[in-house]
This record gives sequence, C-alpha cells and structure tokens, in this order.
Amino acid sequence: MSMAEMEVPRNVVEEYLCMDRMPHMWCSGCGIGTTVNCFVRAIERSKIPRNKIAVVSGIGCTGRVAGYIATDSFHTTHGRAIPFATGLKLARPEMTVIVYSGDGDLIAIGGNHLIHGARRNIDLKIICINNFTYAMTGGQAGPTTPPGSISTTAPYGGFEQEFNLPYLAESSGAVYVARWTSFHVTQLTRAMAECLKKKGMTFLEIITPCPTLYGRRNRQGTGVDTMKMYREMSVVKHGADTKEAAIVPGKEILVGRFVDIDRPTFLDGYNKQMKSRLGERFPEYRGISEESDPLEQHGENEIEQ
Amino acid sequence: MSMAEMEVPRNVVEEYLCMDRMPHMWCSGCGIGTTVNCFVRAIERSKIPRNKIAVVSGIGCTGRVAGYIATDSFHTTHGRAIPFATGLKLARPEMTVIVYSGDGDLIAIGGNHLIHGARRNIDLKIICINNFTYAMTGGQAGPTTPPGSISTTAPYGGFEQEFNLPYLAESSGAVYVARWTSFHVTQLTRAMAECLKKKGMTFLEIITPCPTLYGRRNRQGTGVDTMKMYREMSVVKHGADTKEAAIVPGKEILVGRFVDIDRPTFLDGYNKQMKSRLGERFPEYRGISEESDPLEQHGENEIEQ
Amino acid sequence: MSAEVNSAIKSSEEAKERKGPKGCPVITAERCKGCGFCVEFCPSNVLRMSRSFNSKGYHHPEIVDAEACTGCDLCGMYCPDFAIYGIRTGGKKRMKDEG
Amino acid sequence: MSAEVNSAIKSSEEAKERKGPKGCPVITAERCKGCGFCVEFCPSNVLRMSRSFNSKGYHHPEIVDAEACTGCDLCGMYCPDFAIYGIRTGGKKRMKDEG
Amino acid sequence: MKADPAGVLTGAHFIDGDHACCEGALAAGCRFSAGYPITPSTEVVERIAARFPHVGGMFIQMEDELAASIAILGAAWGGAKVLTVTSGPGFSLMMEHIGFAAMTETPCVFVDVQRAGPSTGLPTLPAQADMMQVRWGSHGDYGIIALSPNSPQECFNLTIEAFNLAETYRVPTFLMMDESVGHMTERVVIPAADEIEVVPRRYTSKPSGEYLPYEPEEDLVPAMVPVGRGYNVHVTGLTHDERGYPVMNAAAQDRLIRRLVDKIRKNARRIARYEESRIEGADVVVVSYGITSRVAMEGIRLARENGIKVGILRLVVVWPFPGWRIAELSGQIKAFVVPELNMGQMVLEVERYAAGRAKTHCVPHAGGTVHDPKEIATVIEEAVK
Amino acid sequence: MKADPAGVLTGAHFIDGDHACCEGALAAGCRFSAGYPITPSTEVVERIAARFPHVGGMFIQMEDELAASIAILGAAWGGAKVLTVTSGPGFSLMMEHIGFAAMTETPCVFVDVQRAGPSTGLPTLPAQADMMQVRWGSHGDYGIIALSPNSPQECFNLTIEAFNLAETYRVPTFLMMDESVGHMTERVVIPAADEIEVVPRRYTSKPSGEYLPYEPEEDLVPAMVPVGRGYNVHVTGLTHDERGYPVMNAAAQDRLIRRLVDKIRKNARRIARYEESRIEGADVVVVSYGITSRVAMEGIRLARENGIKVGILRLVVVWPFPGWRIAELSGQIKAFVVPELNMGQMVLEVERYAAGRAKTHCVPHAGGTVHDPKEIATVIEEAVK
Amino acid sequence: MSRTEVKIGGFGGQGVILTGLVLGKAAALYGGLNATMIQSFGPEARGSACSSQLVISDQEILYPYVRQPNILVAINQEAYTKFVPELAPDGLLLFEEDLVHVDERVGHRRARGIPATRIAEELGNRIVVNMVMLGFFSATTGLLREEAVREAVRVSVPRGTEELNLEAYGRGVEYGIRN
Amino acid sequence: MSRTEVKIGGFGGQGVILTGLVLGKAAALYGGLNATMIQSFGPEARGSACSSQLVISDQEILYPYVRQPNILVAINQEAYTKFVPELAPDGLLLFEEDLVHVDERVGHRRARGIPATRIAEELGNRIVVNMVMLGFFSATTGLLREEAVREAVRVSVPRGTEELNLEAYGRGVEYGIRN
Ligand SMILES: Cc1ncc(C[n+]2csc(CCOP(=O)(O)OP(=O)(O)O)c2C)c(N)n1
Ligand SMILES: Cc1ncc(C[n+]2csc(CCOP(=O)(O)OP(=O)(O)O)c2C)c(N)n1
Ligand code: SF4
Ligand code: SF4
Ligand code: SF4
Ligand code: SF4
Ligand code: SF4
Ligand code: SF4
Ligand SMILES: [Mg+2]
Ligand SMILES: [Mg+2]
Repeated sequence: MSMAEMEVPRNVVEEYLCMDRMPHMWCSGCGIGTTVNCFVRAIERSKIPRNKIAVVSGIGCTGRVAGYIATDSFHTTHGRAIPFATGLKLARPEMTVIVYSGDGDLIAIGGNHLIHGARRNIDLKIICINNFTYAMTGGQAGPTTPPGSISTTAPYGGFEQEFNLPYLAESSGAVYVARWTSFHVTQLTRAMAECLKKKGMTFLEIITPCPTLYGRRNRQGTGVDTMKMYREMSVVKHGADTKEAAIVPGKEILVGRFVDIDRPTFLDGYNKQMKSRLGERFPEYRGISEESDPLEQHGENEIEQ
Repeated sequence: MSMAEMEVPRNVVEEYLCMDRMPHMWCSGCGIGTTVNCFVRAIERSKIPRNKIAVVSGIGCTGRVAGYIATDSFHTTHGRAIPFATGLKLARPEMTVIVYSGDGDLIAIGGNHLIHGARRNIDLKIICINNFTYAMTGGQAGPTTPPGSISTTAPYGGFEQEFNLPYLAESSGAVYVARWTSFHVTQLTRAMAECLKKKGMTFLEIITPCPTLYGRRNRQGTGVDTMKMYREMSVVKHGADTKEAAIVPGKEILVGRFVDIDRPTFLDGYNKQMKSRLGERFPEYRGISEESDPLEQHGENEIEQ
Repeated sequence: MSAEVNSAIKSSEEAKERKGPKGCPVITAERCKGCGFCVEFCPSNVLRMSRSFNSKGYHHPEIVDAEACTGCDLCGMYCPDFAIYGIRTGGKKRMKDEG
Repeated sequence: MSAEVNSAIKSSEEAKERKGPKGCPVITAERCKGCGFCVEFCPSNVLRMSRSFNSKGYHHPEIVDAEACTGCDLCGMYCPDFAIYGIRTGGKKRMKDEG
Repeated sequence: MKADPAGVLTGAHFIDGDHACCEGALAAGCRFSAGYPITPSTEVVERIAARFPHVGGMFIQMEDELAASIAILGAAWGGAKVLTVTSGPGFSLMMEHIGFAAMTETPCVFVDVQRAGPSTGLPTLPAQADMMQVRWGSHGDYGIIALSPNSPQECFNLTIEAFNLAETYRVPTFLMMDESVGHMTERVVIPAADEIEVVPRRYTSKPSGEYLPYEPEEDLVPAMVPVGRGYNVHVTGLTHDERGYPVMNAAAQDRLIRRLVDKIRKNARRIARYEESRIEGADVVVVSYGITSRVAMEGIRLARENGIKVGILRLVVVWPFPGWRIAELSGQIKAFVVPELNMGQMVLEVERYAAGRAKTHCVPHAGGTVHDPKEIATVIEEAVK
Repeated sequence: MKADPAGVLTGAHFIDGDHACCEGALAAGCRFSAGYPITPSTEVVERIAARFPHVGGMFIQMEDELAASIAILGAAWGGAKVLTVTSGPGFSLMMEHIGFAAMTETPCVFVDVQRAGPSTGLPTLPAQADMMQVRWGSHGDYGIIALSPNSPQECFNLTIEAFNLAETYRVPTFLMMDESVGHMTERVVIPAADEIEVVPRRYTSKPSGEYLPYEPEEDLVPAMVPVGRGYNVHVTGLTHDERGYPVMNAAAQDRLIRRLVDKIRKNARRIARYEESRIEGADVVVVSYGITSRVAMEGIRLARENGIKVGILRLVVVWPFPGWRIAELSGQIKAFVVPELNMGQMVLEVERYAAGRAKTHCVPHAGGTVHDPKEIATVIEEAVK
Repeated sequence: MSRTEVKIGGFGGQGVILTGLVLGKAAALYGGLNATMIQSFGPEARGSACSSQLVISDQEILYPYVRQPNILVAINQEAYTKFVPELAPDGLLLFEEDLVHVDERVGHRRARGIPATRIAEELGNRIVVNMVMLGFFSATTGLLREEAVREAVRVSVPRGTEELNLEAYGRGVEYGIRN
Repeated sequence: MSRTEVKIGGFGGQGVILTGLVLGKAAALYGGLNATMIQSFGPEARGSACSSQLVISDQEILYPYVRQPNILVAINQEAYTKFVPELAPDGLLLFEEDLVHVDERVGHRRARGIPATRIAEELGNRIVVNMVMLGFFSATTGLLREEAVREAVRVSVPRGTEELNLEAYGRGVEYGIRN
C-alpha cells in the first residue's frame, strides 16, 4: 500500500465513545479520560463484541464514564454499581460486565458490596479510579485520602488511616488484583485486557490525578505535574505482597499485578452445587431465559463486530 | 476464715446481668450465653467501673446480648452497631464501648462499618459471635456460612466462599485480632480482657454453636456435640498469618491471638493533627462538654465499683 | 455446713449444692435448659444429667461425685443459662494442706 | 500527501496533522483542554504547547518536530480529552527499511 | 401472553401467603430474585431458593437490602422479571432504589410483608403502617402502584397482577402484604398455565437507529430495549432526555417528572381495582384493605345485626387511590369508616376526597394483632348517629 | 437556658443558608455531627469541619449516610446535641434510622437540603419534593417535626428552633431546606449569646432506682438519663415498656406507638408556627413555605395589582401541619392556592382540611428552578372566579 | 359445620405446626371445608413454646385468629397453662397425659388425655407424638373424615415416613375409640 | 434604590464567586442595602463556566434569582455568549476586552471593556483579575460606595493579600474613571 493511498484511520476511541456528548465534563488535567483511552483499547484488543459489553458506574466524576462509553451502560446510584452489575451479570452471563467507578463510590459507601462481590467471586471487572478524594462533591476527605491531606471536610488536614485497597481486595477474595497509575498507559491497557479475559472478580486500582480538587490543595500542582510525580515515585513489583502495598505520601508507590489466582466464580459454584444435589432435575443455569426472547424481533439489530 | 463462716458467693455473672429478664431467649445448647459468662468475667477482671461500660448490639440472637447486660446498653438496628458505637464513643471517650453482635449483623449488612471502623481505629471492642448463619431469622445462609452447608436459603447446599474474618479485619486495620471458640472459655475470657485493655479497634471472632438452626441441619448434632467438635478441631496458633486462618469444614480450626499491633486511634490522630495545625487555638478534645453537665444533678447515682 | 451457707444459696433462686472439701457446684435447676455443657466440660466429672425434668421439661445436672469438685467454676463459665457455678469451699492453702 | 488523508482528518472535527516519515499526531485543537499530557509524554518530543488559545481559552499542542514522530500513539493514550492521537504513516517493515 | 407452564404449580394447595406469593411470581414469569432475610417475609425467599433452580431461575441472597433492591434492577435491565421481598426495616433501606427504579422506569416488584413498627418494633406481628411510606418513601416526585391482598389466594393472584402492572407501566409495583396474610395458611388454587395471563416486557420494535429509549408511547410509557443487542442503551438516575442522556435543566426535569407522575395519574382508572358490596342504599361505607378488610367484614356483620345499612369498599389496588369513587360515594352516604392497622394513613386520602360531603371516621390500631371486630362495629354504629 | 457564647458568632454576616445552618447549630449547642458529602448540602458539613474543632465539638465524616444517621444517635445518647446533613439520595438512606430515633425518642436534628429528584435527578438545582417523605418515609407509625426556612437568616434561626424542639419533644426534627435557600447568600444577623434561648436536654432528676426511662411526663415526653452514671439504661428499637425492655405484644405496642404519635399530635398547637399576612378579608389565601413563599409573594403582588384580595399563610413549622387553621380559614375564603416545588404534596393536607368548604388549587412545579411568579398570579386570579 | 376453632400447643420439636397443617389440609383440600391456619412463634420463643391456630368452617372464614378455641390440644404443660383459660366453656381439651397435669383451671370442660409420647416411643420414634395426637383428635372429635386426615398425613410428612406416621395416627385413633 | 440585577460570568478560576460575594457584602453589610447572591456551577461545569447572580435593592428582596440582569460582567467569551441575550434592553455590559469579543448580540445596549487580565498581570498575579473588574464595576456603575466595596474586599480576600487585591481594585476604578 503506498502512502498516497493510505487513509488516516479515525481515532479508535471514537468508535467506542458517545462523541455526541463531547466535550466531556472532566476538568483539564483530570486523569479519568486517560484511563478511558486505555479501557477502550483494551476492549478492542479483547475482541469481545461491543454489544456483549456493559459498563456500570456509580455516582461521581468517575461515575460519568458509563455515560460516555457507547455500549450498554448504566449510571446507577452512589455506591451500588457492584450489586446492580451483579444482577445484570447473573441475568446475562454471556455479557462482560465492567464496573467503572471512583474510590469514594466503591470504597466508602460501596465498600460492603466490594468485599462481598469479591468474596462471591462474581464475574465482574472492577476498575477503581483512586483520586484520593470525593471529587464530584467538591473534594472531601474519604477512605483513600492520605493522612495530612487538606480537603474541604478536613480543612486542617486528614488524620484517618486510609485503606490499602489491593490488600483489602485480596483479603475479600478477588482473584486478580493490580494497581497502576494513569501514567502507566501501556501497562494499564494490558492490565485491563487481562481483567477482561480473567474469570471472576478482578480489581484494578488506578491512581489518577484530580488536579482541581485534590492536587491543587495538596501541593501536587497541575495534572501533568502529578503524572510526572507518578512516573518518579512508582515502582513496578509484580506479585508483591499486598500487605506491603499501602500508599504512603512521599514514599514509593508500588504498582503491578499483585494477585492472579483461580477459583470458581459464583455461577460455577452454583451450577456445580445444584448439579451435585439435584442431578438431572437441575437445568444448568446459563442466564435467565426470557419468556419473549427479544432476539426474534431484534436479531437484525445485533452488531457483530 | 473458717469454713463455717464462709458465705456462698453469688454467681458473679448475676451482678452484671438483668436477672429480672431471665430466662433469656436463647435455645438450649446455644453458645451465646457461654460467651456472656466469659465477657462478664473479663469485665470484672478489667476493673473498669461498670458505669463506664456500654454494650452495643445490632439485631439477631446475639444482638440480644445488650438487653441482658446490666450496663448502659443499646440494641440498635441491623448492621449498624459499629457506627452507633462510634458516635457514643466519640461523645464519651472515657467509656469503654463494646460492640457485641452476630456474624450476619457485623459482616453481612454491617460489613462496611466493620472495615471502616477498623481503618479509622475507633476505640471499640468488637465481639463477633460467628454461628455461621443468620439465626434470629431462621437459619439462612450468610457470608460466614461454609460452602456445602444446608440453610433455608440454600436448601441444596451453599456454594459461596465465606470470609476469613481475621484476615478481613487485619487488612482493614484492626490492631488486635483473635479467634476462639465458645469451648475455649478461659482463653476467651483472657482474650476479652486483653481487648478491654487494648487501645483501638479490636476484633474477636468467637465460633459458637447454634444447634437449633445450624448444627441440626449440618450434622453437628446438639450444642454439646458441636462444642466437643471444637475441642477436637481447634489448634492454637498465636501470631498465625491471618491469610491462613480460613475455616475449612472438616479441617482444623486455627484459634489464637493473630494480630496485636499499635497505632494511633481515631481520637489520637485527631488531637495530634488539630494541635499541629491549630496550635493553641485547639482545645484538646476529650469528649463533648455537655452544656448542662448532668453530673451535677446526678453525681450521687454514680456507681463506684 | 453452716446455716448461712444454705441460706445464701437459697436466695439464689433455689440453688442446689453439695459441698466437697475443695469446692462445690451451685445449681439452679429451674433455670437450666439441659444442654449438658457443664457435665461434659467439668474436668473432675462431678456432674451428670438428671433423669428428672425441671418444670420447663429439661433435664438438669446433678452431682454425682461431690468430693471431686475443685471449685474451678468451669461449669459456671460454660453454662449458657447461668444455672450453675462453682465455688471454692477451702482456701487455696488449705487445699494444699489436704493434698 | 493525498487529498484523502486530509479529508479524513477534516472529518474528525478539524483535526490537524503534519505527517512525518513514520507517523504523525492528529490533533483536534478545539477539543483540547490544554493539560499538556501529550507534550510531556510524547517519547519523541514531537509536540509543544501553543501560544494561542482555542475558543474555550485553552492552549493546545502543536507540532514542533514532525519528523521525529513514530506514530506510537502514546499521545492518544494519554490525552484525557480524546483530542490527539498518533497514526503510523509507514508500514512497520518500511520503518525498519528506513532505519 | 400465557404463563410458562414450567413455573405454574397447577392444583389446590394449603399454603401460606408468603409461599403463595412465591408461586405467583413463578407463574408471572419471574426468574430472578435477590433478597435479604427478614421476618416475616423470609419464607417467600426461602421458597424461591428452593423452587427457582428447578425452573431456570436465579436467586441470590445479597449482603443487605440496599444490594438486593438494586441487584434486581440490574437483572431487570438484563431482561428478567424481578422480585425482591422484605419487611419494614429492610423496606426503609430500599427507598433510594425505589426512586432509582421509578426514575429509570425499570419494571420490578417489591413485596413488603408489613410487621409492626416503627424501627424493629414487633418483628413477628402484623401491621399495615407502611402504606404512606410506599407512596412517599423515596425523595422527589414519582408514581408507583401498590396492591394489598387479603388472603393467600390473593397473594398468589395479586403477585401476578403486580408483575403485569409493573411491565405495563414500567414502574416499581408493590405487594403490600401484612404479617397476618403472609403467615396465614389457606387453600390456594393455582389454575393451569394457559388460564394465566401474563404481560411480557414492552420491547421496542424499532431498530437501533430510530429508537429513543425514553420516548413515550400513547399511554406515556416508553418501550424498553434489551441489553446485549447493540442499542447502546444508557440508563441514568439523573434527569435525562428521550435518549437517556443527562440534561441538567428545569425544562428536562419538567418533561420527565411530569410524565413519571402522569403515567400513573392519568392511567389511574385503568390501574384501579376495588371491590364493593352492599354499597347501594348504605348509610356508612367501610373502606378497607388487606387483612383488615376481613376483620372489618366481621364488624360489618355485627353492625348489620343492629340494623345498620353498611357497605364495604375494599381496595385491591391501594395506590393509585381511587379518589373518584370516594368522591362519588361521599354524596350518597353519611360517613366512611376506615379501619387500618396503623394510626391513620389511607384514611387521609378518604377524608380528602370525601371533602366534607360525608364524615370520615378513622379506626386506628397500632398493630401487633388485628382489630377486635366489635370495635369496628361500634364506630360504624356511631357513624350513623 | 442561654446559648454558650463559645459557639455564637455574634454580628452581621453575608453567608449562604448552608453556612447559616452550621452557625445555628453551633448557637443551639450542637457539638457533634456526623455526615457524608452530598450536593447541595455539603457546605454545611464543610463549615462544621472547620468550626467544630475550635469549640470542643466533634465532626466525623462517616462511610455513608446509614452510618452518619446512626452515629449521631449514639452521640446523642452520649449526651451531645447532634446534627446530620444530607440531600435527597442520602435522606432516603437515612429512613431506617429516622424510625429508630423516633422509636427510641432520641433528640436529633436532620437537615435535608432538597434538590430535584427522584433519584440522582438534578443534584445542583432546587426542589421541595421531600415534604411527604419526611413525614412518612420510615416504616411504621411515628411523629416528627419539620421546619422550612426561606432565607439564610431563617436557616440560622430555625436550626436553633429545630434543636430546641428536638430536645423538648425527644423527637427527630428536620430542617427542610431547599437548594435555593441553601445556596443563597444574604445578610445574616447573629445575636449575642445571651439573646439566644436554647433548650437543654431533659434529664431526669430521679435517682436510678426510681427512674423509668420511658415513663412519660405530662406532655407525654419521658425524661432522659445520661449514660455513664450507673442508670444502666437500655435502649432498643423493639417495642418496649417503660423500663425500656422489649415486650412483644399488642398491648405494649398500643401504649408506646399511641404515645409516640400523640406527643406530636396533642402538642401540635404548641409546636406549630406560621405567619399570616393580609388574611383578613381575603378571597384567596396562598399557602406556602420555604423559597416558594418568597416567590409566591411576588405572585401575590402581581395579583394584588389586578385588584385581587389575596393573603398568605406561610408555614414555618411544616409538620405537624396546622390543619385547624386551614379549617378555620376555609369557611371564610373562596380558595387556597398552594404553589410548591413538587407535583403536589403539602397541598394534599390543605385540601383535606379545607374539606370542600374552600377550593384548593395546586401550583405544581417539578423543580430545577423556582416558579415564575406570573404563573402563581394566574392561578390566584383564576381561583377567585 | 359452622366455625370451629382449634388451638394446638407444645414444644418446638413436637410437630405442633405440622399437626395444624395436616388438620387444615384435611379440611381444606380433602374435606370440602374452609380452613385457616396460623402459626405463632416469636423471637422470645426460640426453640420453646409454639402453637398453631386453626379455624374450620363450611362458610367463608373472615376473622382468621382463634379467639376462644372449641378444641385445645395441649402437648406440654406450658401450652396447657397458657391456653386453657381461653378454652370455650363448652370446649374440649385433648392432652398428653404424661406431660400435662390437668388442674382446676379446666373447670367443667371436657378433657381427654392420651399417653401419646409413650405410644410414639412404642413405635420407635418420639417424633410421631403429634401423629398420635392427631389420631386421637380424629377419633375424639369426629370433626374431619378419617380418610381426609389420612390423605393429608400422607402428603404432608417427609417422603419415606408415610407408613410410620400413618401407623402412629392409627394408634391414636384406636386409643381414642377404645378409651 | 430599587431592584438591580447583576450577573457575573467567567471561568472557575477567575474569582467569579468572590466578585459576587464582595459586591453583596458591600451592599448588605456596608451599604445599608439588601443583597441576595446566588452562585451556580453544576457537575457539567467542572472547572469551566461558572456564574454568580446578585440582586441589590433597598426593599426586601423576595424573588432571589436574576431574570434580566441590569448589569452583566463577562470575564470570558462563554459567559458573554451565554448571558448577553438575557441582558436588559437598557442594561450595561462590562467585559474583559482581551477575552471577550463583543458582537451584534449586544445590540443597542451600553458596553464597556477593560483589559483586566493584562492589568492584573502587570500587578504580578493574574488571579486578581476579578478585583480589577470589581474596581471597574465600581467606577462605571456607581452602584455602591467605594469605601463599602473596599471594606468588603478587605474582609473577603485571604489574609495577607489585602494590599494586592485593593491595589488591583484601585486600578480597575482608575481605568473606569479614565476611560
Ligand atoms: C446516597 C448518596 N450520597 C452521596 C452522594 C453525593 N456524591 C456524589 S458523587 C460522590 C463522591 C464521589 O467520589 P468518587 O467515587 O471518589 O468519585 P470521583 O468524583 O472522585 O471520581 C458523592 C459523595 C450521592 N449522590 N448519593
Ligand atoms: C434492615 C434489616 N434487615 C433484616 C433484618 C432481619 N434480621 C434480624 S436478625 C438478622 C440476622 C442476624 O444474624 P446474626 O447477626 O448472625 O445473628 P444471630 O441471630 O446468628 O446471632 C436479620 C437478617 C432486620 N432486622 N433489619
Ligand atoms: S474534579 Fe477532579 S476528578 Fe472531577 S473532573 Fe475535575 S479533575 Fe477530574
Ligand atoms: S437460634 Fe441458634 S443462635 Fe439463636 S438462640 Fe437458638 S441456638 Fe442460639
Ligand atoms: S450448662 Fe447450664 S443449662 Fe447446660 S445443662 Fe448445665 S446447668 Fe443446665
Ligand atoms: S466447679 Fe469445676 S470441678 Fe466443680 S463441678 Fe464445676 S466444673 Fe466441675
Ligand atoms: S493531552 Fe489532549 S487535552 Fe491535553 S494538551 Fe494534549 S491534546 Fe490537549
Ligand atoms: S504518536 Fe507518539 S511520537 Fe508521535 S506525537 Fe504521538 S506520542 Fe509523540
Ligand atoms: Mg474519587
Ligand atoms: Mg449468626
């Protein structure tokens, strides 16, 4: 193919985004958009048909991700993305269901669902954007805010210890646990692709700048300054003991794939147990069979890509 | 002292219990009462004045503990004993606040409060009676029910992995984590006494028989059969890695004091941070100062024991 | 055994005891729910379950070897119904003397 | 450079590019919020921030060294506003030939 | 559409209201339920846990009621007919998701087996004191449908009806049982599958390009779209336009909320169901629902023995409230008598629509048991004076 | 009792309603608050976080609204005057604990800065659509008190009043703000501490042996006991007797619930507060509250310009609703006009008490902004026809 | 048959609920009658007292609770003590004669005892004590046709135990007829 | 002074809210007038457009929102574009002349520009652009006494920055008077 004939390929992300909703609501220098880039590329790489993907978010700046991704997408209530996704996934096991939400949403109000989802090993891909604050509501302290940080509800500096998210996720039962920052775009894309392939509950923490409400108040400068800081402070350590993965301000940030184990998912366990007890009387569960299968009416709309 | 002069001492527990509410509602062979025995003895041993102790429970068979203990006591809502106790403790730091509740209450609906309480290191003593089921409501499966167990909501056997509670508690930040069974009355009493002395959030799991709704359905026989099983299956291993402490039916049960570390409590952190930022302008916080200190009117009712 | 001892026991809701040299269990049969913990976990095999029922229809512990009781109160710690407890009847020193 | 290339770029909301031998960045300045990620993290220092503003008042990237672009699309992966991406202008083989 | 025979346990049974409710759900085509145990509703999910695996259904016990009440909404968007079951304290925890279901027009059925409250109250004993809560318990304005069975047979029948209404109007629909009915065992006759009418999901017939997820049809209800088919449906609890995209202004709010309220208000006469008996010529009409309607019948019998002309209006659909019927009757009678197992809830609606044309007498009861029929008879007798 | 000067920021300030609410709490003696951020209420807790450490108070940000709403109850039993602050979605999550507070008679203040709902709705824009929810949102029967300020100054004043009522009646008390008032900045004058009357906790004066924690005094309210003093108080959400012990039967339920409801019903006239203007000789009375009362005044001005005789009844205390006053007025006027930032909530009470003697016109609004005063004027003008 | 109210009380393990259920089924499914059964056990009664209430009638049953039982079946002392005051003045008391001590509170009412536990033990399983009581109930009251009750027993007991239960039922009937 | 409505619009970082606050304080605390200020920024406007609305009057202010501003202060193009259609027919537009391109939409209304950002930059800190606008506002409208505004500035800006802010304010006044 000669260069003269080559067409400029469109930006791959545009296929997967609601371009009619751009510009998005995120601030200049916000890292959320960067992670969306990686996510879209990971989906593309995964070869999962787009109509078999659903994105579920809670409420927050990150929660708006669902609204920008051109798949079936759900912007639920604050903290409840995981149980919503649990219902969706169990009804439609053939779909790949991604929960994309913020640290406040998933870890503060939603913490219980996270640990129980991990325990059950529901086949959900959790992407947790950790910007160390509740951004959407104006930058309050939360369970990931490092002690000493200034926030609107800790104007004299926070003092509560924050969670070590990989440790919490592992102890709850997640089968894949990794942490990257939005600086690590290639590793992040690969990690997302790994999650999409993995069976069971995966947990991916992404450290991301919120210059507007966290960075500015905490001497991290602009978004790009924060990204540079991530570059400097991060140390890749695959397989690290999650117990050692706490983020301590001023100390190095451990990143990498910390946990990657196999155990039966909720549905595997369900089918196995029912089969063992009920034998032939139990029809293996593969999703609810809709009484009026809409496929019949809607077959032609199916996107095969 | 000659024997003839000796008086039969009253049962120590009677001092600390609402004897006017006996017999209690617990079944024959239920282990909850046994743990209460240990608890009362631990309080006695601790020398904490009785009026400086408050017991907070959620809802459940275990939740009824609060109602039988003759201290200030609170029977709150299902799953919310820890946040209630958090408010109480912060208002009255001089009181020793014990949260005494069931596995369903603390770990299912209340899981989020447990992990956040541990993270904050609120100075609460958590006593979790793990009978592997929601007993009060009739024996449903819960997050501590071992796979394979029969329960009313898993009539063909459960299949969800259960939590490893010590691991979860440690990863959330508890400073003292131990597990005993109701068979281990002396060790349990000692552990409770240790908790009462320790500063910060302590977590004590007590494996306890519920013959009526769990044991009977799961071939554990009567309460005493279950207790004997505990005696046989338990292995004391102080300092064990909590990651290894999962309870696997048919395998040995690790018991002991697994974690015992020190870090600042919520209030320590608060006072330190505020002092560092506000200096003299910050009056050290030692509990809310009541506008109309009821001590003045009520001093004479104070029990000094 | 002095009258005081008995009356003190009485006051504790008709408790029953039969004193051994070192200790004795004090039983409030009416409060017992017959779980058998005390019988099983008494280290000195002082107790057994009764044939008879209390008014609630439960068998309750009865003393089978009063002499053997050490007053260790393990029965008291195990009893989920606060229906039994152990007391020491001799001082520690005294017990040594006897042994 | 063919007319098709340009038109394809145009269709993508007035994107701007200046092709190098191996690759080039495609910039939609209007969508840019001026964060500077692309400039900072382009491994080949192809970009710099403009002096001028877009209509929203943001500085946006402009090409300073078109030749250096490898088409690696790191700018595309970093850009939080989907305002830039990199394309390869030569086949992989070709690039090798050239190198 | 007729019921799927797989789920229909045709025949006569002697079962309680909780169990009958489970059978009603199965007959209605419900194949997904998420729950959390709470007395006196637990028997519903216990039966579900035993029955669903046999018919290709899925039951999951969640970590709390917050999770249960939104897991069903996820499954509903996954195409399932869904149910959750709870009682007072759990119901209070579900309020946020009832609003989310209303806002996103997700068809779903909630069962509240009412026990005496407030708070933990009397967990094993009856009340009917969540009747206003079911209408108003979530923040903001929205419409809902609620039904109230008075026997195990009706627990079966009205559960099916609840599913049908939920699917027709894309609205959270409630079966407001009470502990008495839930724990009462009676004969329940389950007809053959082909005698049971069920409403299938309203799916659009438009292709993806033409379809707007929140564009209402004539009855103000928009058609749904199945997930996994490339429609890229977006669902949000934010105020949204016909595409489902968030729009943050008062005009969009007005259009959306007015429709959410109107789709119930304007269809109220179609949704309503009540039963009347001996209203003609009556001086007093007793308005009642659920277990109390049966107890009231005893009271009415006593009053009639004393020569009082008294009829009964029994609400089967409680919300939307058939105010027009109260208004009509209020011109013809002397008084309404409204016994409820609460301190006065539905009576407020009766009083409002009576608008002074007939007197309204409340017969309150704090719950824990049912009324003494004599008490009701006494109020009826005083009402004609 | 007079306010503690430590908490009183005497002087004139130019602050918004959210900030004024925080200052009101401080002046009222509130020293404990637990919260969870939510627009448009967050500014209240943000100010609390900044102010409380200086005056020996404690603010804790909890993990969710469930935790925040019960942490304050724990602190209340610990002797603190307590506050939590939220908006719609968070308010819905607090419903269970509102019932618990009512059942355990724990004095506490909830602030709901109303935004447009249902569900996530329009987080930054106003509504008044949680008015029925605040009355009925928890399961079971209970009574509450709710106030509605229409300016930052009133946010200050009524927060104090809310604390005083909560302490007097041992009842959860609500400040039903709306986003407009919460985010509106005006002059707020804070008087000197000795000009501010605050109600201290009702502690018993009986010694431990004689004291029964739930034995009511003459006004149906029992006196409290401080913890840590050897009273061994037991607090439960179960139905309980005067000792606070659970009692599982209908008689105990009746005694307890009737009192919980009656302590508000029977004291309603003492609790009520409303303002009237130019009611005398009016043909139409506008009933309004919160921000809408100010907008309505503009509408009234327009209507008066057209010669209409129209007065206003502004509810300051919204619940208990002053039905008696509506009943009185309904005999004297032609119609009530009730504009609200909802699809019709408090208007239901007006209509009920008007009982057909005067017509009732609703001026609904889905929220997201306030009414156009002309719209209100038009309805007033039509009401006299 | 007009409204007949039956109350059955005993320990949790004594099959009290199943007894009510069998009687209800016999009436409602095989007896052509209406029947409403209500069971009660509260959290205060974990594993101890429990009772079932049954109303049988050939009319529609409106009020579902038992207010004044026409028949009281007391399988333990507690049930007797608690419920005998409610028994209708012309009511019938059926009791487990080894477990229940009938006293003056029974008044002028008819009372018939049966050593049901002993009979059950003779059959090798205490658990069928309720079936013995049921047979005794059938024979003594004649309220329901025997075949209806037998059928109800058959469909209500765990599979594989039909024989044993029906035998126990038969013994109860026998005892009732003989004594 | 009867009801005067003011709208101020710009970027998040331009101190739009503070400007409204200072004007409000000047009126309500130091000007003997009533003032109601409302700020708006939505989740859709993270770090971008934001505005404040101010009503000033010597009467009680009932309706709190600005419907038809008498004065529009536009510190960026977006604010101009969005709000200029609302401006009263006899209203006044004040704008940042380097950032706002005034077009036909301003119609016959009065419009006065100031290079506020440049002036602020001359003072060494872009952040005081709002104070420059404020001074310009004072000088141009005469709506509020200068001392009242100065006092309001003093108490509203972060401690230690009073000088700088007042200087910026002064420059704005100056520019307003001179031009
Ligand atoms: C029940 C409820 N409580 C509170 C809120 C307010 N709220 C919206 S987003 C948010 C925090 C979001 O933080 P995070 O998840 O970290 O997302 P971010 O904005 O930082 O990306 C909060 C508290 C809400 N919408 N619902
Ligand atoms: C909000 C709410 N949901 C559910 C219940 C019902 N409920 C009461 S106790 C309980 C379970 C208790 O289990 P656990 O804590 O393990 O206590 P146990 O009875 O086993 O001691 C449940 C689900 C409730 N009271 N409130
Ligand atoms: S506030 Fe923070 S998280 Fe939200 S869009 Fe802006 S930078 Fe991103
Ligand atoms: S049901 Fe289980 S936990 Fe509850 S009292 Fe009985 S044995 Fe104990
Ligand atoms: S342990 Fe207590 S309840 Fe159990 S048998 Fe012994 S005395 Fe009775
Ligand atoms: S005191 Fe010790 S030795 Fe004596 S009966 Fe009790 S357990 Fe046995
Ligand atoms: S990364 Fe994107 S938004 Fe940032 S400067 Fe480059 S083009 Fe602009
Ligand atoms: S494609 Fe790569 S080399 Fe080219 S501009 Fe983008 S980041 Fe730089
Ligand atoms: Mg965040
Ligand atoms: Mg349990």
